[in-house]
Amino acid sequence: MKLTVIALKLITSALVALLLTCNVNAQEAQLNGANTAWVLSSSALVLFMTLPGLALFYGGLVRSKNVLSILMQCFSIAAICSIIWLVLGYSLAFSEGNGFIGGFDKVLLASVAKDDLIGDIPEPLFMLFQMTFAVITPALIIGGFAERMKFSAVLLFCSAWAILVYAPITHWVWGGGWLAQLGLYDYAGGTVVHITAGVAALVSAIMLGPRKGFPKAAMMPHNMTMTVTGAGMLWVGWFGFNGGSALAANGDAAMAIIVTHIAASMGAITWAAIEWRKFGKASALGAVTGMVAGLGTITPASGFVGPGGALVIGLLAGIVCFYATVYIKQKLKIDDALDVFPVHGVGGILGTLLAGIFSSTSLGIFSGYGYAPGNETMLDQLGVQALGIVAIFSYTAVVSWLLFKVVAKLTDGLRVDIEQEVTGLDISEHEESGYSL
Amino acid sequence: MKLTVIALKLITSALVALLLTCNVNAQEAQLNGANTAWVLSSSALVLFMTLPGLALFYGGLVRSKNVLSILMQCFSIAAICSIIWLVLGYSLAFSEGNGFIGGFDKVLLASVAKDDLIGDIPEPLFMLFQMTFAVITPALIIGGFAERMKFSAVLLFCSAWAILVYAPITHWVWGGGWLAQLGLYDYAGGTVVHITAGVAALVSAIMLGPRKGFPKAAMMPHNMTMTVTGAGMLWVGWFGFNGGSALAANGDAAMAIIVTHIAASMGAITWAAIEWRKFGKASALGAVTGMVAGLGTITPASGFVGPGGALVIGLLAGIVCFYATVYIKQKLKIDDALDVFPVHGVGGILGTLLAGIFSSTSLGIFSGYGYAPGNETMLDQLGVQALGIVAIFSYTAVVSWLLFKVVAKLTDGLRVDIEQEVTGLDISEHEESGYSL
Amino acid sequence: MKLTVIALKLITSALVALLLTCNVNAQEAQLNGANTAWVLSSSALVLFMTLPGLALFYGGLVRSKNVLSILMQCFSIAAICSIIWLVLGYSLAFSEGNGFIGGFDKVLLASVAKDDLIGDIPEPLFMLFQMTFAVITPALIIGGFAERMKFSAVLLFCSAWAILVYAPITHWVWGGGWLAQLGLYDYAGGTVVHITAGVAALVSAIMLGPRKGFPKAAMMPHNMTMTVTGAGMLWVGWFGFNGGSALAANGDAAMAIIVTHIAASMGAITWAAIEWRKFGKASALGAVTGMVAGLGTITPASGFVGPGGALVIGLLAGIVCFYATVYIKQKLKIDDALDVFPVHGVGGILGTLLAGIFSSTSLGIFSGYGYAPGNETMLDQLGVQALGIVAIFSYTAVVSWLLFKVVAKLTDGLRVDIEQEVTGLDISEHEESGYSL
Amino acid sequence: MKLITAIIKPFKVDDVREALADVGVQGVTVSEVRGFGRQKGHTELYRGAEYVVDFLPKVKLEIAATDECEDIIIDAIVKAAHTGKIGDGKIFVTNLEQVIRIRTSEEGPEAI
Amino acid sequence: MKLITAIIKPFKVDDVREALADVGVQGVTVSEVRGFGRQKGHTELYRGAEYVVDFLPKVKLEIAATDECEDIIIDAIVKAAHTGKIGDGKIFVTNLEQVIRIRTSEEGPEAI
Amino acid sequence: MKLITAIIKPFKVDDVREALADVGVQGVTVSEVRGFGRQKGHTELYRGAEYVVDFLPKVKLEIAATDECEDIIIDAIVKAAHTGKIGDGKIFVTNLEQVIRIRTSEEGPEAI
Ligand SMILES: Nc1ncnc2c1ncn2[C@@H]1O[C@H](COP(=O)(O)OP(=O)(O)O)[C@@H](O)[C@H]1O
Ligand SMILES: Nc1ncnc2c1ncn2[C@@H]1O[C@H](COP(=O)(O)OP(=O)(O)O)[C@@H](O)[C@H]1O
Ligand SMILES: Nc1ncnc2c1ncn2[C@@H]1O[C@H](COP(=O)(O)OP(=O)(O)O)[C@@H](O)[C@H]1O
Repeated sequence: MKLTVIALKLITSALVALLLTCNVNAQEAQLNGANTAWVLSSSALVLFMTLPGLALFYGGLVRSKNVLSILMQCFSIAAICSIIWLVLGYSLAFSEGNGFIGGFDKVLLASVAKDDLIGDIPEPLFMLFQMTFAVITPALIIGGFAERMKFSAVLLFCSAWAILVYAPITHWVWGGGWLAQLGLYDYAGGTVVHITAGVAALVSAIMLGPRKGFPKAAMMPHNMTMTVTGAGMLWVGWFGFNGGSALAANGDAAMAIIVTHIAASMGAITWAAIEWRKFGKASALGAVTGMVAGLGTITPASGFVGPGGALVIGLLAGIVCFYATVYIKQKLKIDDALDVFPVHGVGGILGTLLAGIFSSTSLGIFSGYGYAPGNETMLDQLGVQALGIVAIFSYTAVVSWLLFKVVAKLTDGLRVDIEQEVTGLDISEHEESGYSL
Repeated sequence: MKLTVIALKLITSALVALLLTCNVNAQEAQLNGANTAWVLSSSALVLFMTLPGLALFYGGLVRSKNVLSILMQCFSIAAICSIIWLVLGYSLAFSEGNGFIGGFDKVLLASVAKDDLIGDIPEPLFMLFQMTFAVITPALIIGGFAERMKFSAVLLFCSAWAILVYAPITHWVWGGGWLAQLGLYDYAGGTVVHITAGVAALVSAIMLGPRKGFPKAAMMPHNMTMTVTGAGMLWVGWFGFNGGSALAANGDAAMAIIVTHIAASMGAITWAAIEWRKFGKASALGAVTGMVAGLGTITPASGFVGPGGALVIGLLAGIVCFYATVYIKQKLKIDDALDVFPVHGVGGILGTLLAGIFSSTSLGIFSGYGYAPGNETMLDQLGVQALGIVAIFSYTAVVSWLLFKVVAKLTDGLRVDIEQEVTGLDISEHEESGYSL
Repeated sequence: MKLTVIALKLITSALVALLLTCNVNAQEAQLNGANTAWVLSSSALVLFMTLPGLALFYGGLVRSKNVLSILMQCFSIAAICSIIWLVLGYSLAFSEGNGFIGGFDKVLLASVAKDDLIGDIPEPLFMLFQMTFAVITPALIIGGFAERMKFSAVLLFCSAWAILVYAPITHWVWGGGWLAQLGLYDYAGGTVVHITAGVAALVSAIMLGPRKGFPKAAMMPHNMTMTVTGAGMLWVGWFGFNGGSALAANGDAAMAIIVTHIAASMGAITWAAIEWRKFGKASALGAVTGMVAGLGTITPASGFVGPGGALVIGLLAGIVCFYATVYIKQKLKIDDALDVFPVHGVGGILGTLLAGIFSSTSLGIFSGYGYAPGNETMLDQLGVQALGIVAIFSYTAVVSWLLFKVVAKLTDGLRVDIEQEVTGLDISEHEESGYSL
Repeated sequence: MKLITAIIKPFKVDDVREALADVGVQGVTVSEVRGFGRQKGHTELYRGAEYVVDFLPKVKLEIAATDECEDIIIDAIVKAAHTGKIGDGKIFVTNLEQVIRIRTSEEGPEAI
Repeated sequence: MKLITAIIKPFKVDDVREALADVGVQGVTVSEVRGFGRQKGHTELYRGAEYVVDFLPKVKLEIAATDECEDIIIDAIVKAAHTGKIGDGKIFVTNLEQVIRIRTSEEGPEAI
Repeated sequence: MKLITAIIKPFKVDDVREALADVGVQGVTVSEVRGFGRQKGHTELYRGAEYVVDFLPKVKLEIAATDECEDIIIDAIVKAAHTGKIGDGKIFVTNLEQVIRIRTSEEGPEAI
């Protein structure tokens, strides 16, 4: 009996020790270091998409005399929107609030400790990862008004837009807002990033009017090697954009990257193939444009679809964005200078819809991983997707339009004068030159 | 007694809880998130090597009028070979089959679920990581036939090659095929990547004949800053190439990167030093070429050798690849335009052999981490290495030769006509120009 | 009773099994794979800062005829200092020794096994991560003597400097040396990297004298797009530089990156804003210079301060480094060609001091995470910071000066002759040209 | 025959080319040059300092013409290139002794 | 003395330089120009549209020569630069009043 | 009037421009050219081989001048561009029949 008791005591104390250990393990397990490691890397990858990725992609497309204006705008927007995100944007997007907008709790990360978690990663990391999205979205817009807008107007518009358009819509979709509650599927920013940026660019192009010479003069890229370099960086960085949106280092992240990669590939091939059929040659610009179209289009769908779906999504991205570009530039004669709307806007819309289709689990080899909870049929999911698109398109268009009106007042017109435009923004707005080789 | 029983019951139920917990842990532990995080990052790094790394490295070396053709070929191959990998290549390389070729089980990842594991990482991730290798290998070949091959022929050749050369050889070496069974040491692709690409490039150079003007005219790089930029990206990306091949975030990965880095450094120093002695000056092109030679050479050895071995491997890479380049271009007058064979092919052969030497654990400060199971002496290991080299060299040479023959029929000759060559492939094959500064 | 005994036995053996399991877990837990994954990625990011990041940032700033000399110097230093680090530097910095210098135990990693740990990551990984710092620091110096120093002198100086300046100072601060013991706060290299490099550059500029034409001729950047590209890479890579210095994938790393990012943003905005006020325009060069100033300045503080502190640090970095640049170049007429001292040196000093202030936990929204153990008041901490700055500044200045004297003897003068300088170092030192577009 | 060389502002190139086409000029050879003259260059910023870049990008047009066409061409250029601001550029006329078309070996006015 | 200016197709530059060397020409000054003429430019693709780029890259050679050499040089150029296709280019000859070699201050034919 | 064309070494451009300003020249047009002549080109390394690059970067200055100024200008250029080493370059003088200032339509010497 004594033995039993002693044995019991021993066992019990061992157990307690074990339980303690496991307890500690359990507590530690709340921070998932692996997921943290991957999202840290992803944050670097997404920043890389803007700097220098997007800057180079866009910079190569303009004429030599405006290349620095593009780089400078990307850089400045990155800097300013990061500060805005810290001071206001993150809180409006991701703190408790109502269905339309968050509150002020997280202004300057005031209520966030270094080790607070969101899910199983540190909240500062989540804020950082999201910051890189808040930076690239306004930077995408500049393609619409490239080569003619005043630098002061660019900064004012993008700053205000980050607060009044980007932050609320992020709240709607990712911050627990009304679209999130309806089960809108937007894995990594088809609506939040690409539709908003595309629509703002379109509005800007209409409001500013075309560049001098458009559409008669051919305004060819001044440095395609720069554009292709940027495109490569975008492709690589997108691994972090879509893969990092899993917020975990697991099969979800891997599959999100695979479908991203496949859609990019199909988009590139499709665009180049259309060119080949239509003009007898396939261009590098065509391939990289198709690639970006594929990437933009898969973005909202990337966590919900499988590789079969990605093949179709990339194919459709190439076709639809190609013809959208031709339609807007050649037919409507809208000088969305770097085709932001037809590539990102249209791609974002298309991808958001296709996410509603290819998330279906009953499409055989084209199946995805299921609809959002609450949506039972494809029609349910598609309905939510369509609603999200319409709401975000309209809200962005109206607020962007208003913002341009206000900024135009403040800066005495949005455009530089004709002599400055002809001289180029590098000299006239920044007093420097891109090259002196 | 009652107490004892109650105690026992308590303890037992506590134990069951604990066991359950540990069980869950054990099951979770099957997915190693940390390794997953590292291989995710590595996949981005390896893609980065091709886009834009290799594209820029090669692009800077050709003449200005052909720069986009290089970038476009890299991009298109990346896109097409990714699709091929998903549709066929991965299955042929990595599904069950015989010693020579895999089967069709994994076509389109049909039989692979998102959370299936290979080792302790998700299988989709493994497929993704390998996809980035399947992309860069055919892209390396284009240096051999640069500045003169039809774009249609490039695409046909590389697509077929990815299926008929790359996939089977990957199966032989990494997919459990006959060379794997013999214990061939190829950590990250000395045979699978560098020998295959180098040999194919050599075959292409012989079959296409030299560029107009070779060897009399000096065909200097049009943009060395681009080449050096690409070289830097290759160096960084190679951390993922060799380090990621550990498929784990541990000391193996770290040591693989150290030896990679050291071999790159020694290769660069050695090549530049030879130039300094021979010509009185050391060039940036020399340094980066030596660096790539060092990287290619350490690749097969990177998981098996220590830092001492890496010093020697890098040194030999610099010397051997330097003289191989001179020999092939100046003596044999073979216009392997960007020296793919002397750098990658010869480097791959050299490194595969040296892996058999410096994996020895009895070389003092030059020791590595031991031979493959089954190989007991250095001779054993070297024998397997030599056999692997010969087999892969021959197979690649023969199949590449046949493929060029077939493609030449399909595209009515492999080369563009002389006027197109003189005009440059950018205009004649892609209707665009690299620069208009 | 028997039952009890059997039960006890069963339980006990179960327990033993459990304990073994947990034990194994515990041992395995010593290697933290997640932290390892993040530091592996960080190592790639930091190498990326040098190659091609810094190389491009600096390369774009010089005149076209010297661009390859910059790229070549960065590359060669990367290669040579990596070898030095393996052979000697790491051991001198991080093996046991006295307060001033380490020993020779870790020469060639002799006493380090692949799986040895430092903290919870593999020691080879720690050595690798530190190697990337040992590479970028001497590479930063070249901006001081750009466009006029002999390549042989560059190599000799930087090699010796890596051993005689960088390794010991690293030991003082991070290797358990006397400054570490005093509790100097230098999270990621404000003193070790930026002050040492800045001071060496200043010494070099004074000793070599100005470039021909300075200060009358405007020596404008030949390729601002290259500089901005490099700047973007530096920004991204700095995530690994400061974030990786946490040596862990957790909230510390995330917060270090946030403050880094915020300081970079504020630095860029501030510099551009000063230009705008002073000259009526803001330049891209101004923005990226301010960004680098912000990054250099936050570096020593990045693990100790919060986002509020980072805002102030970035702001001060922009202001102080701007006026330091003007003062040194325009007033003192010292031709520190690429302004290494006013940006990195001054930034490093400023940041090291500010780390002593904003690490305070009692500054409200500007609070940080506390002083070093042993330092109780802000004055305590500031005292140590000032002492560290003075010691490192003086030691670096004296040894660098001596080294230049010795090297000048060995290479028969530090400068190329005037005709070579006028022709440009690319042709005269490396026999190649940057561009032939 | 005459060789008419015009140095003009870059952004006027398209207008001048059109004007030349309108008066029947079929061939022009164009090159990028840097001009120094009465017109002041722009300023450029460089890290806390402002520099005046004194050269200006200009475009040089060279047109071989028959003697009869000289005046018409000069007129066309002056009109199209004129902004009235300093730096509009110059036209130089030199005598052209011979013109040969390489393709056909034609000589003189037919070769223009 | 004469100043012979030839506008030729870029890929013919090496051939022409050799031909000139063969007839004893020791110096040439070369520059890149853009040519507009009867030859049509190539098309370039830009996102769904095709543009005709109407200028063509050409190379301009300038050769100072003695009067006696004029014909030999013109012949050499015509032969070497000729492809028979439109766009082969032109040769312009102007009178050269004076030539000075900066190094020696030599003047006239010896300075060439 | 005369058109004075000087081909000089690139690193002498600033000196020559100053010298011209000193003698009252108000306008110059400058372009980059490649020179072939007696001066040998530099060597370039390319992966185990050394090539001679036979062209040399040179700068071409064009100055329209009145007949009176011709000699002063030539003198100024020769002095400023002279190094005494082979490759210093040449000065060519041709007759200029007419100069027009586009801004004002002034003609002849006033237009210079
Ligand atoms: N004497 C000259 N010789 C050669 N080129 C000249 C001369 N004067 C002016 N130029 C060219 O004409 C351009 C315009 O001249 P500038 O004096 O600035 O104004 P404007 O044409 O109104 O007189 C200059 O940039 C230069 O290229
Ligand atoms: N009248 C002209 N003045 C100056 N350059 C001309 C003239 N006509 C032609 N050129 C130059 O000669 C080149 C060839 O002329 P083009 O009319 O295309 O063919 P071809 O040489 O066969 O007559 C043009 O691209 C242009 O550079
Ligand atoms: N006959 C010529 N015609 C046109 N340009 C010439 C001629 N001879 C020389 N040049 C130009 O002058 C430059 C210098 O000539 P070169 O023979 O090298 O030396 P030098 O000026 O000392 O005689 C050459 O690079 C070339 O640009």
